[in-house]
Amino acid sequence: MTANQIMFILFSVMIVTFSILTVTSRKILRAAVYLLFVLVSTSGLYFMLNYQFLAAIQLTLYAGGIVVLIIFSILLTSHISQKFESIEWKKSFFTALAVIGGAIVTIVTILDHRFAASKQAAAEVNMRFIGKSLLWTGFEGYALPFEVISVLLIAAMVAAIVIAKKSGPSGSDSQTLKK
Amino acid sequence: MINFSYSIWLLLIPLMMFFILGLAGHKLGPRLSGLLGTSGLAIITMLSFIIAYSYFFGTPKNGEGFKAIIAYNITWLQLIDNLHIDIGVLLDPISVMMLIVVSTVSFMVHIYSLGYMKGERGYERFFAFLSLFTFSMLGLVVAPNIFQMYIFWELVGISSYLLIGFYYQKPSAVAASKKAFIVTRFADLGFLIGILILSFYTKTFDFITLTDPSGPAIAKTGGATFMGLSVITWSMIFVYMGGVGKSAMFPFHIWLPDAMEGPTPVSALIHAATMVVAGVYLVARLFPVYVMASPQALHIIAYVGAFSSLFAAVIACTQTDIKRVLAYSTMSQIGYMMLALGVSGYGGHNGLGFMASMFHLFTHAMFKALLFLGAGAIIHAVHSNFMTDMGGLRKYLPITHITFLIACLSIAGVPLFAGFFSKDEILAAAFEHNKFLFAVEYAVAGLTAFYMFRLYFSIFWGKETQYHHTPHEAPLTMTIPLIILALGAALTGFIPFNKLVTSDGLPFESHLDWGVAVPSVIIGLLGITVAWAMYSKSSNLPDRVASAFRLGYKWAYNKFYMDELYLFITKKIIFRYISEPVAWFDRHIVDGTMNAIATVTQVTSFRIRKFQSGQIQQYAFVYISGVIFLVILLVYIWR
Amino acid sequence: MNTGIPIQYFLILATIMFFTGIYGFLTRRNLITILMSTELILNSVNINFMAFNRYLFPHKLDGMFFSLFIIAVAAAEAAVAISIIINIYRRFTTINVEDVDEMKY
Amino acid sequence: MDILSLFIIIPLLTITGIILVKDIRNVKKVAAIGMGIQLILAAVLIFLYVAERKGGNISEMLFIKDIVWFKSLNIHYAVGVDGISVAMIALTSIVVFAGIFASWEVELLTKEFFISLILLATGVFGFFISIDLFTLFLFYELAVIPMYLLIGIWGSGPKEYSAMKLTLMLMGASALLLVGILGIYMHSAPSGNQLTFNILEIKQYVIPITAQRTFFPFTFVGFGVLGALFPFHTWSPDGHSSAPTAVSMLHAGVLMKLGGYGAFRVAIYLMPEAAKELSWIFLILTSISVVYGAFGAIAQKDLKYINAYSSVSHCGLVLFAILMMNKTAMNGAVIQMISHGLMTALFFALIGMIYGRTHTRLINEMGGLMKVIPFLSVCYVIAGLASLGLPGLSGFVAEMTIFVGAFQHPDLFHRVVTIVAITSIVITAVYILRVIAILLLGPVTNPKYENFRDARWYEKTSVIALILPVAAIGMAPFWLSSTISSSMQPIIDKIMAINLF
Amino acid sequence: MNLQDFLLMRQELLLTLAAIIVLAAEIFWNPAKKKSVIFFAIIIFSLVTAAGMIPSEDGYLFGGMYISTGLMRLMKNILDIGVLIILVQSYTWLMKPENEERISEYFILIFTTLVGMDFMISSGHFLMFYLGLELATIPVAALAAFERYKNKSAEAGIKLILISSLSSGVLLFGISMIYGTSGLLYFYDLSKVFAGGSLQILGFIFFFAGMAFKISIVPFHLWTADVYEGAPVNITSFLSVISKGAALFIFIIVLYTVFPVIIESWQKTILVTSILTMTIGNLFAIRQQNIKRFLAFSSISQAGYILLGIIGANQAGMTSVVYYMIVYIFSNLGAFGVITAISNATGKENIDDYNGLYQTNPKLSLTMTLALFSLAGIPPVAGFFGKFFLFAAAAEKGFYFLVLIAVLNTIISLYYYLLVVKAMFINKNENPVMKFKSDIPTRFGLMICVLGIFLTGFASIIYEYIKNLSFGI
Repeated sequence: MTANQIMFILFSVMIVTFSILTVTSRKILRAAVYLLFVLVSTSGLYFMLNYQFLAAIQLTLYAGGIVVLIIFSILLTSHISQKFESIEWKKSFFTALAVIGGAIVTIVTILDHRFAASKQAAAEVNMRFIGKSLLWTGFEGYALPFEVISVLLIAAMVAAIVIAKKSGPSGSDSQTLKK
Repeated sequence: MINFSYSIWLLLIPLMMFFILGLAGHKLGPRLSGLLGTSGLAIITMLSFIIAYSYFFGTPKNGEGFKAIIAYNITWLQLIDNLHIDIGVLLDPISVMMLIVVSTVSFMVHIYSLGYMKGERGYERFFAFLSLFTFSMLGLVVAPNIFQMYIFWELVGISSYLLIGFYYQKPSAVAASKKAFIVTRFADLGFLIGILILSFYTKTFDFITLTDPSGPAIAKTGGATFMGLSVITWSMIFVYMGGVGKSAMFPFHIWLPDAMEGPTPVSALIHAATMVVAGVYLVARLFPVYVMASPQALHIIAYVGAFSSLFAAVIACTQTDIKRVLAYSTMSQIGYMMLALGVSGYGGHNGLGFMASMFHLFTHAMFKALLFLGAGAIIHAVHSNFMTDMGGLRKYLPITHITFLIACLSIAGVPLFAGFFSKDEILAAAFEHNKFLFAVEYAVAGLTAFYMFRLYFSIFWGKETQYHHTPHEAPLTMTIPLIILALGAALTGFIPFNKLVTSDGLPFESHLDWGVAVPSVIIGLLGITVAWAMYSKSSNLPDRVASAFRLGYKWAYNKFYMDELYLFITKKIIFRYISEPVAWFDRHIVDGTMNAIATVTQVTSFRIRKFQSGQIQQYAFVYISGVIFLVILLVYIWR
Repeated sequence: MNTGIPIQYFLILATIMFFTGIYGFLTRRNLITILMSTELILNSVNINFMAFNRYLFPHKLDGMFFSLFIIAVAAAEAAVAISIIINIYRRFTTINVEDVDEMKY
Repeated sequence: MDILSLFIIIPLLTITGIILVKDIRNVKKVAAIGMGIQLILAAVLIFLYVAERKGGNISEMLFIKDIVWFKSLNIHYAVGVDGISVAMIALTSIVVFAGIFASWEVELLTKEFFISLILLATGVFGFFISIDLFTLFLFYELAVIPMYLLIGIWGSGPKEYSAMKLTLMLMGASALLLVGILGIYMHSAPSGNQLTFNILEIKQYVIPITAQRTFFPFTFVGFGVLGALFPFHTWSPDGHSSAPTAVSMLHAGVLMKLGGYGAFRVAIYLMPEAAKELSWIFLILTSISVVYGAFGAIAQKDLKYINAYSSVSHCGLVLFAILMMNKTAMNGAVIQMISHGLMTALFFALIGMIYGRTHTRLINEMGGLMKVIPFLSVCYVIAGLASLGLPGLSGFVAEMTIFVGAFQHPDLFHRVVTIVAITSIVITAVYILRVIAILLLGPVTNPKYENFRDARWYEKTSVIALILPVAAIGMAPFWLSSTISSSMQPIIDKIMAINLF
Repeated sequence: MNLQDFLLMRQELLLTLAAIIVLAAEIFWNPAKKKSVIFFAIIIFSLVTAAGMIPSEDGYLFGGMYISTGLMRLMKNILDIGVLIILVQSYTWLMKPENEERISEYFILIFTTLVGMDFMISSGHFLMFYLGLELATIPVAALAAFERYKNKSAEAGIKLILISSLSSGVLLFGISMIYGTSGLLYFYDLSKVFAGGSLQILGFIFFFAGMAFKISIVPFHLWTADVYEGAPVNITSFLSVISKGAALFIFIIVLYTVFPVIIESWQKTILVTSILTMTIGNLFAIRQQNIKRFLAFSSISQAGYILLGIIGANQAGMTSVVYYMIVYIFSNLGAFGVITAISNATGKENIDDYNGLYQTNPKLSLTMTLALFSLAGIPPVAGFFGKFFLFAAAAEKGFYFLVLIAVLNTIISLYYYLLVVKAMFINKNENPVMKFKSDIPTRFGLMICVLGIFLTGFASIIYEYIKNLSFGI
């Protein structure tokens, strides 16, 4: 067993375990922490695959940004100590059945496929190349998506503000408490 | 050759009269309408006589007998290249004879009605309908093809319907008219099917082609068969079914007695003299086909005729409504004519039955119209139809009495009166062909004499009845037709029918067969004597006789329960067991299915509403299941 | 590939993660945990892209860029979702998903 | 402007006129004038048609106007008429004209009523002049849909149920028809050639037999439902009984004819092989229709129900005759359409007028009307007599043509079903006379009836407009028959060309 | 970037610019005159719409990531017109005091959403497609939750965003498989190397599910009714018309250009799902009481019909789909316009409330009737033509069975459309919607819809124009 294989097993066990814990844990904050573990382990996989840039992004944006956002919102909306009621066995059973069925079908299909390994040399993944690609407007350049995502982020920001901002004087905060 | 094309006016004049009187009658007023109608008929009668004269005496014969002449013909409706409905005028001995009968009787009835119907509501309407009837009947008579005959056949049916139901506010009249139309319509169904079968095999409607011995109808006899009879025979049986209906033969006779609900002149015209003999005329018209291509059908005709005549005569003996007695008598006499046709052969002396039938048709028209008109005069005088309300009327109604007596003598076959000659020819023809039927007819002859004189004695003799107001003789407009018809009833027996109206158009020699005539006269006289004994004075003899044959009398009095049988079939079977179930089936099964489709949709819609539970996770579950399902379906099952 | 790990392993891992995320989505009661489940789903997709890119098409960076953008979109999506969730909390005073079913049938 | 398009334009102009009229009372006058012009136009069309034929023009359709509409699908606005269409157009104009006068007393939402009614008429006119399957179908649906509002708003009884049922069943039929038409279109030319919706072009090509087998039932049933084919006729009794007078008239008089017309113009004409193969099924169904409708009518108590079932019977005869696929029977079918259209419209008009006076349609509650309203009663009798096939009125001509034609069919089965169908003439007589006896004759049952007024002028106009052609056809059928017959020739040629017999 | 390139991308660029201008206006405008932003934004948007109509050449940018063809520009123009109508119809609603605080946000979100759709339509690469899709979805969720003070609105927002994130996860999983089996993400290149193995089909189905969510194809539709009911009426019409239309359009483009190899698979998929979609949509629509919910299910079944145009994979199919979208936009916006007007005037949204509407508001009733008839496919209005062409396209490839199912479904749909018509014309009501006069923008919007409903059908030029731009496999 090579070091790579050991690493892979380690990460994958972590990912699977914490994923399952994320979706089953009965304490919400713990779930968030498990999610963090999953995301961190995933970034480990990226490192393993030699995509350091993305791994870094994963760590900062995903693990750092989104999880923190989630934890904030948990704090806003939930009691930390609150434990969820356990799920109806029927619901979890049927869901598990469907999900496991789906997973099996998908995995079987994947295993059925013969992937042809690339014979071409791997491109070097460095910041220079990434930066160039992101600003390149020609074939295989990502300038346009880059611009579009900025619009998307602005829109999301506006959207979040529209929903979340307190109403002004003429708004209907008076109605807020009325359910 | 004489040009007969003017004969189309025979049809046009009454049609015009119908429209004028029907559309503008209420503007013209009763008096003018009546006169207009009657004068129209006068012209027609004149035309008929002219035509008859020139046909029988104006055409050169050259030993070939009378030929059928197509006097007028236009295509009315083209159906197939070789099948088309024409409207035209065919003149041959029987149609010309019928023209005389129809126009004369109709004319008489018109004149009679001027007086009889005076003051009735709907006087104009009455004359309009009479014109319609005359038009239809003449059209039927002169029809050169079987389809025209069918058309006018239907038209006389509707005229009959309208005239029977003339007193439309009287429920019994309404019911009777309806019954008459539907029963004959049912028979006409057979007629139509017969026509269709006939035309399918012969590709023609034309009478001349049909009756041509070398034509398709007769020469093709050996063709297709069905149940042992040739298709032509079947078609002729079906055609005869129409005749049975219109001529009130058993078992379609039930409408005729009820039809007496109509005004009496109508009974005289339609239900005695003209329309009801249409069946006889139809058979006579197609006689060569019957004789040569379908003898079996002819047998049926003979037996149906004989049975009907006996059956009706028996019933007639028990009825008390004078018009009903006359109606059954009519049925009986038509049975005679049918029988005569049924036992007749073709050509020369073999065709004696044919000639006798036509002869009897002619004389019967005279005396039966006379009887009905006489009865009308009586009813007019006493305001009752029942002979129990009458008696001793000879003092009050002398002219009616005499004319009525002449008619009775004539129908009873007393020598020298018209009925004697014609009936004797029939008996002679029957004697030659079928002894059994001959015996039946002898019995009928006796019964006829009995019930006619039962009628006569009960009305004019018998007990002295008290009337609300003294009966008085009818006005001139009514008595003149009586007198004219009485002349006819007395004298027409001397017309040499064997020279004029024969099965093949050629004259033949025939003599009175005394061997047949004498016994029949004796039987007739016997009947008269019995009637005289029972009814000339008021006595309890009739009741005693009736109770002696209680069961038979009861059955005969109730017309052998034929009406009840029909009622059962129509009300119970058709209405209760067919129509109502059909209506129910339609509402609940057929329509129910359609509604059920709608209901099932609604119910399904309600049942599946749980899918839309409002739960996001349930939505997502369906979503994921959908994906997995599609993957399994498309990747693994259905490739 | 050089590491001695067949690509299928990555794919299986990603698939398991994907369906685990779906399981979470379908069963968790709290809206925020549902949101967390969607992050798992997206993450699994990223693993797919990265593995494919590295193993099969290493001469280009399509997969990597795709993942990059997925992460950005996920952030935006999470932001909006969380703002709506907070609004839900204001309106319903709960973020239990089963209580958010005013509209149905 | 070609004369045929005027048949669509004039109703549309009339509708515009109605919308623009300020005074509600003038609405009906505008409608009457518009439809009067339409009637005159129909007369002009007949005249032009006859003149053209006299002039030796032997093309199948006359006055063809063909405008490309949707080029890529080869959809055209194509109109043209042969003798049959001309006859149907004349029928429609008469019935619509009479219908306007029959609804003279509509009070509720007068404007909307006449707009819907004329819209309906527009659809019918368009249908009859179309020779393009697409426009044909368009006008067909256009004719059906105003019915919903007409019955739903101005009807009586369970009007909402009836209106919905009628609309859904008829649109269901048009759904089948749509499949049929698309099927025809997709097989309308040899592969590689431009597909076409034009009937005249499709008929020159023999649609492959397998396609015919699939699409003939769709097309025939699609049209058949409108022609009250058993067992899809149940919209008819409910629909008719709930509909206002003029709508019943138009519907039974004209709209049901769309079914028969379409059945032979599209189903039989374009797919004769399949028609021949499958005709036995539909012959059985139609002969059931004929007899069953008649029996059904006997047991009814509501005047409109009686007439609706009678229509089922008579329209069944139309489809029956069409399926015989010979010239005479199909001739008869067309005459029957016209005849039934006129007399059933007459019936419904009279029923509406009687209902307007007695406020009931149950025959058992009425009696002796002949004495109090003689004009209407006599007209009712005439309608009845026409219906039971009295010679001298149109019904007889139609029925006899059908029966004689059908009975000439060389196949025994066809002759047997013909005999089954013929029995209907007796049953018809039974229910017609039953109604006349109960309703019109006998003593006056209700003293209130003595105060009734006989027909008003507009009622008379309506009724006479219908009776005249009934009598005219009945007495002089030759010109109509020969016009139809010569127009039937191309259809017969097509049937003969494939060697059916 | 030269003028040529600008012309190619003008719709997206100008829209983005418009969004930024409105954003600037929000910041710099005098707070007292906030309401005039409405007119300002609408005018800007109409200018953008007009600019979209300028003819230009076909072409591509960014190495094929952005494609612009005549059909795409046409589709964008159609969407622009639709949005313009919606904006006009929103006028009354925006003028309400509780909304006037957020007028400019409303426009920004609408504009950015539209930018997303435009990019999605013009995408030549799965990444662009994905970004466009998300851009077209995320702001809409916020719009659905726009009425913060309403429970239903919030619920609509959360349902939309959660299901959409799930579905984008599924979609991405599918795209990853497509990428993994082909190594390409450009549409044009992909179509040449696509082979059609099991995994590719699996990838396609995951992708399909992600799209189906947007189009609300059964069984991926369940969010639709709830979101439609909860969202503000304008957003409902936006979702049902614009959002769905854009997704359908790109769906057909992707199917035709990327997946021609596995045509049999996707035809089967569409066969199954379209039958389900039509039938389930109709069955649910029958028993709805809320008119928005009712139109939600009706729009689901409409999507089912549109799938018939796609399944044939022929030029006629694409033409008929685009054509039907035009028809559908006018019809549905007509219906929603009436609903908006009544909702704004009275707050009533139940079908029962429409009883006797004709007595009080005949013009609104007539508009509604026309719109519903058009949706039901009744001549002479445009819906008839649209449906006919859709069915003809399916029939051309022999899908007669599907056509039969579809036409039978139109009968069910006719039934429930007639229920509304019946409510308006026939049913009696003690307490009908009072007589009111709608304001000019509303009337203007409805007028455009009515004109569109009539003219789109008769004017064959529209159909022929689309036909020239369309293509099949």
